[in-house]
Amino acid sequence: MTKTAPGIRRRSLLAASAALPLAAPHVRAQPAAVKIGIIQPVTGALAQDGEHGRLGAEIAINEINRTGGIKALGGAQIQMVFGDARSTPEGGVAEVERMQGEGVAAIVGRFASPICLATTQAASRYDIPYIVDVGVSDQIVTRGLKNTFRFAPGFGTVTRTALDNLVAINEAAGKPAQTAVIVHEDGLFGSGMARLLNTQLPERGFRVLETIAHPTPSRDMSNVALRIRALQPDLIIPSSYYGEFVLLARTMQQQRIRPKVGIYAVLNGAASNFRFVREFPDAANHIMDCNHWADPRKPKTAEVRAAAEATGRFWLYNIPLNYSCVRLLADAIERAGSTDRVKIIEALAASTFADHIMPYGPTKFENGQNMGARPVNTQVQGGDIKLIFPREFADAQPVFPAA
Amino acid sequence: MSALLEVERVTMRFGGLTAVDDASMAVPEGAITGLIGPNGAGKTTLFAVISGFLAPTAGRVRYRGDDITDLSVHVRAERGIARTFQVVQPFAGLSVRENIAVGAYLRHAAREEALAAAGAVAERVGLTRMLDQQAGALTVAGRKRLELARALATEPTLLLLDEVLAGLNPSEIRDMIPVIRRIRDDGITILIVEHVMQAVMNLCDRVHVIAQGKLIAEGTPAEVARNPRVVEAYLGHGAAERMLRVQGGG
Amino acid sequence: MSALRPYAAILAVLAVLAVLPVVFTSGTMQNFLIFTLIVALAGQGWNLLGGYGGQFSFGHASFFGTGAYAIAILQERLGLNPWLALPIAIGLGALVGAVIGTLAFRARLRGSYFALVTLAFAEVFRIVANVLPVTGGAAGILIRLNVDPLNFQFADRAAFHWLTLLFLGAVMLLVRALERGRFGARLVAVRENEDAARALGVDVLRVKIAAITLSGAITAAAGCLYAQKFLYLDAMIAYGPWISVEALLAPIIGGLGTVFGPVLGAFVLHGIGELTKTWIATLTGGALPGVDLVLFGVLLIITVGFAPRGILGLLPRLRVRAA
Amino acid sequence: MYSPEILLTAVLNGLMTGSVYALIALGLTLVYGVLHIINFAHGATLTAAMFAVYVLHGAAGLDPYVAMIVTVPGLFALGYAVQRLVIGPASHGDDGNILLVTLGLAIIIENALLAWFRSDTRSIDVPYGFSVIEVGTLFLSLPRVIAVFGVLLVALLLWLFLARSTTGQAIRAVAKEKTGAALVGIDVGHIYAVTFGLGAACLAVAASLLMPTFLVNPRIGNAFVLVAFTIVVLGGMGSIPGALLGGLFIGVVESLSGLFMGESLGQIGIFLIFILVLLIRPTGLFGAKA
Repeated sequence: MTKTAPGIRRRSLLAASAALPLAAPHVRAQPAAVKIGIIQPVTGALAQDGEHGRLGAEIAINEINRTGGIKALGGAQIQMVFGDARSTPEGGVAEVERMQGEGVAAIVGRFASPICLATTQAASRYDIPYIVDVGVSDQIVTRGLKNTFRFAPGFGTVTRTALDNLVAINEAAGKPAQTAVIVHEDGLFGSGMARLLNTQLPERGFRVLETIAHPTPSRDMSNVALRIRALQPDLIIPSSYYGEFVLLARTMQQQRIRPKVGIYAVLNGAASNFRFVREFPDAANHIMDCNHWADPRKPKTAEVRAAAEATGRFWLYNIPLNYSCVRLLADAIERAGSTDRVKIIEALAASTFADHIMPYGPTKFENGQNMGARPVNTQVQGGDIKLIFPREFADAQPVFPAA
Repeated sequence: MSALLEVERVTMRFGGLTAVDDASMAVPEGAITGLIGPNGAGKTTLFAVISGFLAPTAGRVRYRGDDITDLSVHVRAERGIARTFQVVQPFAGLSVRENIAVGAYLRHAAREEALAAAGAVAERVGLTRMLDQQAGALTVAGRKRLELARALATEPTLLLLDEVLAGLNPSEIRDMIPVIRRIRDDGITILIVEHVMQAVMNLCDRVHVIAQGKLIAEGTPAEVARNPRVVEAYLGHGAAERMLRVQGGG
Repeated sequence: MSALRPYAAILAVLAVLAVLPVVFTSGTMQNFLIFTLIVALAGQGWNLLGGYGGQFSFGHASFFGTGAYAIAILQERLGLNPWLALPIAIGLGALVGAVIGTLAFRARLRGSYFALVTLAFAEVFRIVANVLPVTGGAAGILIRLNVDPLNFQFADRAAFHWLTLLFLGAVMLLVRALERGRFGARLVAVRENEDAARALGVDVLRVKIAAITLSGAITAAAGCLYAQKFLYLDAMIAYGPWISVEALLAPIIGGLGTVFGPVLGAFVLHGIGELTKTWIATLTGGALPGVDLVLFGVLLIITVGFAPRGILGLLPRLRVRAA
Repeated sequence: MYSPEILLTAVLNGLMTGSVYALIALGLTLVYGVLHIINFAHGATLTAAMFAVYVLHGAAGLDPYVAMIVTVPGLFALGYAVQRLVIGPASHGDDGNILLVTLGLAIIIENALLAWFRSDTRSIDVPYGFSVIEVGTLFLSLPRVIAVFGVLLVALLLWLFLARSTTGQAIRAVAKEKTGAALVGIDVGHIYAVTFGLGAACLAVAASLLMPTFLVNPRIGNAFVLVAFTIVVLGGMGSIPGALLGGLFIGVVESLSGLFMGESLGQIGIFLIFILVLLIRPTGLFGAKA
């Protein structure tokens, strides 16, 4: 690897630097646009996330271009090169190749599924800086790929925080919850989460009555509901994608099954999703989630949310996350003062960017992971999604027990 | 003449229907033996048992004295028993030469040898000119010859022919008969199931008659043709008497 | 020289395919070529059983996935060098083929029943691979990036192209040799008429099991190459229906039961597929998922209905050369 | 391990799911019984029917049950046309060809839906979607109880149609003896297409019965198609009572194995049953021998 990589780099950089002046010979007054690759899943099970991720990136790019572009490059505009993070490795790799062909300076992408591991590896062959908005697998930053950065908190961090927060909320309410049933989808995300929960819940004094796996997509949640009914847990901790969780919530509502204390989700596909809240307000009410969420106190948040909702879309966490990622990248390009990929990677690694809209504090990357990143707790309350914990960000009080 | 093939008390039942009932017969080496009978008499079933496509409900089949009842079809072919099909079964997608070669490969593993053998067999049955045609494009008569050629290519000791003349017109039958005779003359024992009577009379050294699942007569073609039970089986009840009366009267 | 003549056309096609990465140097194009060659190789495996043997499998993913998972697991979990893991993985593919073949053919499953049972086997593999820890379960298995020819990873894509082509070429030559020998003749006889073949001394069961075993090995090799090229597997990729469909489409569209069919089919399908996707993307300004597959489905029906010999059958001159 | 009440609920759930499976299998087995073909596009056709219900609900505000007025004739016509214009001409009556042609149709339908609707999972929300009927301490989902009766009604109508109507008699004649039927003047091509249309119409009903409680995405048919094949093989290819019994059986098996083994691994049970039945007793468990 060490022998061959520099060769590739030199060749690809030559190609990139040769292509840029050629691309814009007539606009001498204007500096060449900086191309940024945005890879999101806009087809497949995660298309909803992907579309909203793209929207977030677009809002950021528009804002940067409106306010003078990349100043260090003479006000260069940012140009988006969009790619679909397809559901096959060869599809993902093909998008990276296309991005390489287009000469992008960096890629911001959703880590849609473990398949993207192949995508980031492909990007690393060209030293393309790759900022991952979220990524459920911690493998993504443990492979020693220098080009890969994850802005959002990792899987382990989210789970740990979720449980710490749960303990705090539970204690504040006088410890009504002692037992839990874990419901998870049997893919990478749900299974990994269930494993972590199973080791960490007992450490924090909760008894796991049972762990119930289900496939995605699921056709029927009756059995899951029945088992929950038999077990009568205080808490249900679901880790499922949108469709299955909605089905479960509605089936439970139908079978009049309610956990004694509430539903406490971790990184759930639906619990922090306004679509669910709007479409099924009864089933959704009082469901808690520990998830990515924008910092409601930052003035910029409302601005971005307004811009997003003006397009007729729901306010999903993907929007602020990707908005922030693109802003982070633009900041790194400013500081690198160049579209040289290696310089951008160095700038990202040293980045202390604070002007994002997540509740994180300034960025600080260690082995590609943003160490300040953390999730927060939300709860559906009266048709809205409120931030309930930690207290310093909260805009509402938790309803706990929810029953 | 010793018997190359012996059928010992073979019975074949399908559910409640007895297609072959306690049939015994022998096929002497070096001769052409006929198995005849009216439609539905059970000759096709008996033929299937002999060739190994059906396992009999009871009874044994011996070949060169060995019990072969439980041997599968392809093992019988290796032992030297070949058969043709009444409804011709060419490998339609292959040329005539390749069709015959499939049989020839049984004794010749190498391509060149098998193809050469196929050519030689084709000559024996008069298919030389069609060697490179697609088998699917042959006429009915051509296909019948191809059936024969493929079976011959396995270099059998015993050749089982299933209505190899059925469906041919009289002139085609006239052309085919010497071909079959020549095969016998080359030392291959033949058992032929047939209902074209003219052919049986011409070809066979001995004939067995089956009716309603039972073997009812055996002898030279001339003997069998005179047997009242045979006449009756073919022409219906009372036919033999009427025939005798006519003969007596004339 | 004359002994080489039946192979000359194959060598010529291989030579053309070998030049491609020199002509087309873009990464996208080279990846496309490699992917297409892998599909063609999987198609060769399917074609041996389905094209020559007439046994239509809807579950070649069983072999593809076994090859892919085996090489990945041996390399990542047991630390075996991938070059050593390769023959083992191919062997396992053959074994899976032999087992499925023995079960299905002993039970005399033919036609639709055989197709369905192979599909069901592939689904069972997929579900099991999705929960077993050794396959990484739903997380899949990642082959670490470590560019070194000794590690089956090449800095230059052309090298991988040629390696894949080497496999494809070897299989094409093998298939041609089989086609011209006893096994090929018997296999085709079984396809055309089992009873007649049996009567001619062909052990039909053995021929079919041999064919599915070899078919499994070839398709497993395609799986190995896929795993090494894209370095990531999960149950849906390895055992999913997509590869079962790809493996049967290429030979059927190209020309069933011919050496060149799977190669031609793979290139035509994926060539048209890519062009359509690009065309739709420029037309509508966005990708339209699945349009290439809609086209594949249409081509499949047209081929089955009106060109049973595939594209090769429509090119009379080539057919004579290939015969 | 579970209380009898929960087991009973699981069995009832299984029977309710199984009844819809039975209906899907009914269409498949009917086509097999008459045309002797395995329609691989059955699952994709169901998906198309479900999307039709989804669109009619979303665009025209039609209740899923009311939508049958449109979808049942629509799918009948579609099935009729597809058999007449595509499967018949393209397959030349060859078993392998039919399988490939219907596979091609499945690929086309599934991916056309993917191109149109993208791969999002969708569901529709009807006011009674989560209504229940209380039976003692059990809460039975109203739409699923309706589904059971719907399936029984369709089975009864189908039986009456086959037994009493002229067309039904012609269908039975063709199923028994194609050549003979043709000789007495039955238009076999027409009867084939009618049967295929009936098979598709069964799917339209199934789609309407499913949608109030179910979700749809372009690949959802795959989940059903192997289940339906399993039922048809289990019940005996071409046997209508076999399909009904097999559907209920598979529904209960799935429900109980889901309860005990978990939903993920529970699926494997169906495939194993399928493989075993094919390997050991291809004539089916309940089916009369051919």
